[in-house]
Amino acid sequence: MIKTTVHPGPAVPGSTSSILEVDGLTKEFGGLTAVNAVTMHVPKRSIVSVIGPNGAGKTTFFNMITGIYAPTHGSIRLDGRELVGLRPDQVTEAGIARTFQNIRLFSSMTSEENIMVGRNARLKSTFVDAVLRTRRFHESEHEAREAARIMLDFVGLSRWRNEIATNLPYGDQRKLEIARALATTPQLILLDEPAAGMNPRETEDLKALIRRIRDELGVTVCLIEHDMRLVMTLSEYITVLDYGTKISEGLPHQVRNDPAVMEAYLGRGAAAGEYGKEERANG
Amino acid sequence: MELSVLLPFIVNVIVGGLILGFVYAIIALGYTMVYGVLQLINFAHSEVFITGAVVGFEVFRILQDSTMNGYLKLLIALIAAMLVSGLLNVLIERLAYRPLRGSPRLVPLITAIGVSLILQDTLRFLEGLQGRFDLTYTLPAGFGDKFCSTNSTCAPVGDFLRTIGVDVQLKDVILVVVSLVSLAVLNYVVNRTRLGKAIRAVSQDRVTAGLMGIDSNLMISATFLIGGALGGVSGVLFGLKFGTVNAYSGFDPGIIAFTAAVLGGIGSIPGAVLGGLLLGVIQNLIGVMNIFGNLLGFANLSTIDASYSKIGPFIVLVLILIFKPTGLLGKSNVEKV
Amino acid sequence: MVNSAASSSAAVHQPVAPSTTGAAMLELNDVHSYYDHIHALKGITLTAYEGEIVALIGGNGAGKTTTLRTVSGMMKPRGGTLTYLGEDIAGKPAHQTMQMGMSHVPEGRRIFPQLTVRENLEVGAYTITDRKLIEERVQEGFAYFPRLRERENQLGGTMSGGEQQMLAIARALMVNPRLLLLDEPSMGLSPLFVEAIFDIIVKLNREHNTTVLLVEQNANMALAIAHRAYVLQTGEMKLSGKASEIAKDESVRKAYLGDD
Amino acid sequence: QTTIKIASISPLSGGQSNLGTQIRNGVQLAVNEYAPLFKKAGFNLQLVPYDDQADPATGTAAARKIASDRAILAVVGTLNSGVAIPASAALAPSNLVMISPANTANQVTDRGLANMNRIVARDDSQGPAGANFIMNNLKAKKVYVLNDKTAYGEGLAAEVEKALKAKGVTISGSEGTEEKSDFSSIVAKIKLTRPDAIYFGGIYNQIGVFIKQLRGAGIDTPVVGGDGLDSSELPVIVGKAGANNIYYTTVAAPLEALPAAKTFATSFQKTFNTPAQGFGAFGYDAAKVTLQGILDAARANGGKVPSRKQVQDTIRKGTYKGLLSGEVSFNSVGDRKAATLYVIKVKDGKADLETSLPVKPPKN
Amino acid sequence: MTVATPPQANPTVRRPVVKPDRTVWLMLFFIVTSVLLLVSHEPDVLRNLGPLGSVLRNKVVEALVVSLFLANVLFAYLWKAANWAKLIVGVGSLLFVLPLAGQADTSLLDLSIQVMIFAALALGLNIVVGLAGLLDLGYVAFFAVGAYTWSIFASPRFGEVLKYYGSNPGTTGSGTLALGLVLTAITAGSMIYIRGLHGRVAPTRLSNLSFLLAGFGLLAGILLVGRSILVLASGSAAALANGINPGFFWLFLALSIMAAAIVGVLIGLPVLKLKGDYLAIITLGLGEVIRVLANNLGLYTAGSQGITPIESASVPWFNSLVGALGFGQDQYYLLFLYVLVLIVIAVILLVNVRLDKSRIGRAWIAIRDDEIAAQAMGVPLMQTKLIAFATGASFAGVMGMLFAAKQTFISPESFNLLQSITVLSMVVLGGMGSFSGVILGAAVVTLLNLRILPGLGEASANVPWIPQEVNPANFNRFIFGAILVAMMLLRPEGLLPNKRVARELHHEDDQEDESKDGNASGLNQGGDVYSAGLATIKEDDKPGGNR
Ligand SMILES: Nc1ncnc2c1ncn2[C@@H]1O[C@H](COP(=O)(O)OP(=O)(O)OP(=O)(O)O)[C@@H](O)[C@H]1O
Ligand SMILES: Nc1ncnc2c1ncn2[C@@H]1O[C@H](COP(=O)(O)OP(=O)(O)OP(=O)(O)O)[C@@H](O)[C@H]1O
Ligand SMILES: CC(C)C[C@H](N)C(=O)O
Ligand SMILES: [Mg+2]
Ligand SMILES: [Mg+2]
Repeated sequence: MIKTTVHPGPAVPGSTSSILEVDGLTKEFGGLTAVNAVTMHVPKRSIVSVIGPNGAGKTTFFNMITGIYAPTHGSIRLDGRELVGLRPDQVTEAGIARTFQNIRLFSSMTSEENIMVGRNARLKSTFVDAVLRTRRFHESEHEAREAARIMLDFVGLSRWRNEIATNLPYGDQRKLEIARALATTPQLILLDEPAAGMNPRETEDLKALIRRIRDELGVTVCLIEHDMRLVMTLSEYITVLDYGTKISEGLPHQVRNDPAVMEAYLGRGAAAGEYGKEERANG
Repeated sequence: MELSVLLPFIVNVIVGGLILGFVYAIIALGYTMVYGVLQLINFAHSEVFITGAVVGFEVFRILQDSTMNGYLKLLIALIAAMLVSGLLNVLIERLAYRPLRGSPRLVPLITAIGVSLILQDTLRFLEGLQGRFDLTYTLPAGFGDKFCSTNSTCAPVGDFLRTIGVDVQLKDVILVVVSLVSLAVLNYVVNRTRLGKAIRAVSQDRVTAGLMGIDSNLMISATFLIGGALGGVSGVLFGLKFGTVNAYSGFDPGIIAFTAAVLGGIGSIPGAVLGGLLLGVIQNLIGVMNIFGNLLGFANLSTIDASYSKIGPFIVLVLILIFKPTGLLGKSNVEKV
Repeated sequence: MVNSAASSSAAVHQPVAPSTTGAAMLELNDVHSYYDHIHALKGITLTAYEGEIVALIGGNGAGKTTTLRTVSGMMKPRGGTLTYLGEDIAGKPAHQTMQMGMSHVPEGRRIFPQLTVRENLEVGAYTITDRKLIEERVQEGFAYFPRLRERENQLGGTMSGGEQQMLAIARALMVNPRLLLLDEPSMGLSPLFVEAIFDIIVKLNREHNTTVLLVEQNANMALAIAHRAYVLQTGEMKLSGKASEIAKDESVRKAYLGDD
Repeated sequence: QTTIKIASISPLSGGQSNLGTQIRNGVQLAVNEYAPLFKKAGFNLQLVPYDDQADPATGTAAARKIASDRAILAVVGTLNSGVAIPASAALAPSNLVMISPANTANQVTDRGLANMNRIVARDDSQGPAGANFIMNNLKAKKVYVLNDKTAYGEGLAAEVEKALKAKGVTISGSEGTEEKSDFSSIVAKIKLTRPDAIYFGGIYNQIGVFIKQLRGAGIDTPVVGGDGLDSSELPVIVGKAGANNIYYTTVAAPLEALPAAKTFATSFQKTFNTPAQGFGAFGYDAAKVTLQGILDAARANGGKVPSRKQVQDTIRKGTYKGLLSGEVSFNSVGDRKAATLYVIKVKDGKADLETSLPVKPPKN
Repeated sequence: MTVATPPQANPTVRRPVVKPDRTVWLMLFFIVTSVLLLVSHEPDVLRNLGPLGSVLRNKVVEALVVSLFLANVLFAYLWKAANWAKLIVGVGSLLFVLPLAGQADTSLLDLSIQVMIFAALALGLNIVVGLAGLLDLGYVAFFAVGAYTWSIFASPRFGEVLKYYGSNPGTTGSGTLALGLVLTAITAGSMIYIRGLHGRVAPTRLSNLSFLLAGFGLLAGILLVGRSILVLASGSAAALANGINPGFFWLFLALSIMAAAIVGVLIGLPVLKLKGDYLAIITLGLGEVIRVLANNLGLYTAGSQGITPIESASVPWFNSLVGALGFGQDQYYLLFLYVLVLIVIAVILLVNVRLDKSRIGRAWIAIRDDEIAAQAMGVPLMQTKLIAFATGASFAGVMGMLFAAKQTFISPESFNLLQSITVLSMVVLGGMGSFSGVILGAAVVTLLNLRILPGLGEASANVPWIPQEVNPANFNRFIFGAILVAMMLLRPEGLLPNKRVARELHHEDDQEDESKDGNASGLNQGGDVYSAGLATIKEDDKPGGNR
């Protein structure tokens, strides 16, 4: 496999330490190379985006980072620690949390319980503790419940606390997934199309939420989105994939004006400014 | 031991296993069809196919004294068994499974077990009324004969088989032919026809199939009809091959056949056939393991006798599934994460 | 409440104003729908005339999806009347309404994961028996979304989110429906394809006179191509009118279009 | 009028219900026959049938239940030795006598329970009898021994094998199988090893299918079995053509040979609309022993209802004549003192007496 | 034009259902059923009751009385009543009335033990199936393991085994013991080391291989140790002709739990990767494998002949106590087992409840709902499933041992597939995931099989107009099957459904009749009670990491 590294080096000018370093990551499905030697470094406490046309390999890229797919080649390091070969739960324990493109909440649990599961990995109590109801058990339970309360508050879903998760409106389910992921106290959170199914107004709220995740919780955010308004205003750095290959990366305005990106992804008129809004409505 | 004795022995064991395998395969298809569309292990299928065997028995008994051609009798038996088993299967689905659409899947599983128990006692009762319990097939003359052993006008194939000492009987040939024909027909229906595609769509997502204009209840009924009819065929073949059935004799082969379906990959028609054949052969090979143990001088192998042949399939299944978690020819569920 | 049925001023993409004097194709009158005990539709009244694009907008959980599901027969309304082509279809199961010329792109795509792309399309044409016609339509779908042609034999379940969305739309178009129900067709699609989808909707509407009931979060674009629009909120119809007027409405802009 | 009940335990549903029902029916016939006698003695006689589903746990539960019903004075059962062993243990504390019409395993009486009796031979006499027949009459030098992996079949086959080995006969194969339909691998092995005779410890519906396939493969080797083969169904299953060269040991003379048996067979057929088989006759005999014992005990008790202990002791001590299987009396552990083992030969689908030999249990 | 404000969906308000206080009813019911139970088992009293006596003597009535009496406990649990009343009813019925009735009718004790054994099995299987969503059709295997663990040692079998090793020592001696111990220590040590290593760095093929190798080494070491101990101890074969000292009973209570748990892990390791019905059929097969092994390893298990007699613990003070209370000598051990089983099931229930509301319980439900999401939330799949398997197995193991002690005879026939299926039906019938439900399910099915059906057969046996052929005794399976079907059709969520499952039932992939009842319950995908029979990810894209 030829490694085509487009823009190596630190991502955002000025920031030096990367929390996630992905190098030459490749995934082949039979004859199809879904992700092709992608290199990407995510600076600590940044908000970065991965964009690209449908089927470009973005979700697959996330799936490899979180251990759901084993990469064909390449390495993934979180804070210097190699992640390739770890199971998904180990990756989570190492500090990466994620949401899914198709929402995957635990359908028989309430919102609160969903988040408590997210907290599981961080709890100290064991099987024996649970049976004997030791102090450690009670502390753990308290911690989990507390985490759920805080996270529900954080994403603004407190009123849904005891509702079955899958009964929530779509947009709220997305937020709940984020809360659940945050409950694992990650260093890095991967969001796969968090704004899908949200109207522009809700997307605005989401944008604020993502900023707070970084600012208040100090969690690095990496997201996949097709909503360019969100991507361009939120991300500090953008990587663009097409047919599995990185075709561009850089600051939002750089990427937006990159002809390769326009050609492959944004389409006509995209460079003009904010995408999709006025041009049509005002027509 | 000389090769001239050993070779036919091995060949016979394998051929016997293959024939057994065809029986399993065609039973397995009944499970696979229903499993495919409802994700339900239809425990009642073993009784559905035994019902077919019972119908076949009755047809042969009624036609015992008629001078009708033996093949015609067989055809009548097959058709009658297909009809009865097929309709029985549809009826079971209507009464016992359909009201439970949407329940957790274990719920219809338990009803399936319940239906299976009901049918066992019912069959036994019905036959018991006539003073019968074990039903012994009396086949049309010539059916059970050795492959052209008495007749001087032997087909060359028969001669050949005889010289190498293979015990194939006419009914075995019939069994294989009928199985192959049913398999081919089924494969065509499921993969090539509009009906087949609709059934597959229903099996994957009933609601969305509805959005395509497909009546999912109708398709499920059709599936049960086809599965039951296959059960009927397998029942008659089972009776033909082994001679005797009773109300309870479906259970064991039913389990093995379902294992075959799983081994081949649930939902896959060629998989079920492959699984059935494989298990038939393996069962027979394990059954003769002690002979090889004796010949080769492995004491440990010699203790593996016929009583292990029952669990052979499961051990093979474990070994294979460890390496191919979705069976030999099973398609993995490709859920996009 | 604005409730003008007539539509005179057309948006950019719609050269021909549909006739609204003809009979309504779809009429919902005070429809109520439930999920168990959740009262999701609390008396929805809505009309779609032949050849119209009607947009349904509203926030999360407003009941847009539920409305489409009720129309297509995926769920049965517990109250109100539901007429399609002059026939009462309340309680008719989906497979029957589909045979009456409807087509529904459901929320969440719902591709058949174990069927190939081509088989997915063929199943979409279940109500058609003419093999030649089916093949024609498959090619049409491929023309709309070349990616599908590339992946003709890939299993539906392994396609990417956006690719599945394309497939779901192409599948719904296989029958050349009279009434097309679209539930967030642009979801998960890249900007290029979002445009393509809207172009296709307009084209169908223009060339085949297809009536479209369109649910979109991308309300700006939806209102741009729709003739009329309804605004839903927590299961109730809050507003209805010409799309262009709705698009200008201050409260709507604030609540759904993200203007501050 | 006081009610006296006897109970039967046998599998009435499930795969062995055919045999279990035979036992129950045999008992019922005896009860019908004895009801007038009991009436005369001032008792109302009833049978309560229990289903053990051939499962030891179910059988034990049934036994405990029976023990709690004080009107029940005796039990006839069971079909399977595996059920008889725990069931009799559960009945023992309440001195409830049990007469087995079918259980041949040694352990059934070897435990020395006061309440457990049987009217059938033990496997350690049935086994050697079969073995002797194989050596002396069939003159076999090489024998293939099979069993059905149940307590009965495996125990019997082990006895046969022991006896054969002791006499220096070669055992060319010895194995068990639970298979009920497909015997092709075993048939192939037999074809390969060419034994002079085959012994199969098991029950007719399995062995019958085996013999059918054996004959179908062109092997005419004699097949020998135990009381499990004693059924009129056997030749039907094997089929007329192949039903040759089959022998089995049993304690009941062939039904046709006895005038009493003829009456029994007709009334059985008339009452239950199915032909009587060996176990029906055994059930009938066991019930007759039981009922006669109760009557005797009642007489000894001055015409009053006897206690269970009295019934238990009376039966162990008594001698009963005129049964289908001859005279019955028990030794100290409840084995039938002197039984005749008949060797039956099936030829052209007809069962005929081949030889008979007297057998005695090890203790006396 | 009304202005739309951002939607404010309200969570559905759940009105708390006010249950009426039923203390009086509960006590009344308790007294009436207790009296009925006691009276119906006192023949002397019955005789004096005239027609009422003969009604009570009817076997169906009797079975009903027993069932109603047991329902006391259920009502004490379900009804709202004063706590003292619940306590009186619970303790009173289980510790006083039932043993008292058992004195007159020992079969009641047997029945109650059987009910509790099955209840424990159902609770164990409930963890595996109901909580963790792993369909296990071979559950009875663990029951067998527990039963045999005790039976082999507490019966003449042990002497036989020792005798065998005494006469076939091979080259085994004390040297072998030393070798075995060293091998065990080394391999166990390295396994622990490698595991620790895997916690820190990603496993490589080499490290996995060495782990596997060490595993085999460990197995060999343990076998060597076991063998040499047997050979060395063979001298005392004669002394142990009737099995080990029953005093070891208590030790074996722990050992049977461990043995079953270990077998659970061993079976689980290779197969728990599989999903849904693949797992179901494999566990079914492995259950059969264990039964066939028991049938074939004649030296240890006596094969089809079965092991008998099996000892039970004998506690002198308990015996003298119950002796003083007027129980017969032959009832001592049953009564002892009754009390013991009662304690064990109480412990099991406690463990269940505690696990359910804990980290591990949530993890089980999470993997049942969505394996991938659970894993992404940091739930280790294999480990969590293995714990479920081992926990479930250990319940079966301990009850297997008590079962063996109660029966005094066990043979492989008692551990067939039908038993596994019966336990499964108890779980589903009672209400998957609900503890009170599965206990009720166990009680109902056991009562049906051991009381009500036989009672029907008995009651109708001497009714002249019912011919023998259609005597219900001949239709035990039919009736049982019909009841299963009927109950499932009437109450698919189970008798006492778990709230969680009941909720889910209404969000199932039920794509069917919602159009009929105006209820699109089926539109949510996923969330099945056990994971679909299909692997989630293509084989060639194994999840990262090696298990
Ligand atoms: N299991 C698989 N087998 C075969 N092909 C696959 C598989 N998973 C993904 N692909 C293909 O790999 C490519 C990348 O898919 P991926 O889901 O990563 O795209 P994506 O960038 O997330 O697209 P979208 O924006 O549409 O979600 C797609 O063309 C898809 O069809
Ligand atoms: N399958 C379901 N089970 C229970 N409640 C549901 C279900 N689907 C939707 N609901 C509820 O019904 C109401 C209407 O939901 P609907 O999906 O129709 O909204 P929507 O307008 O399509 O929202 P979105 O923009 O999020 O798709 C919401 O309160 C939602 O929580
Ligand atoms: C022949 C069998 C049905 C009974 C056998 N004699 C036994 O003891 O179990
Ligand atoms: Mg994606
Ligand atoms: Mg929606």
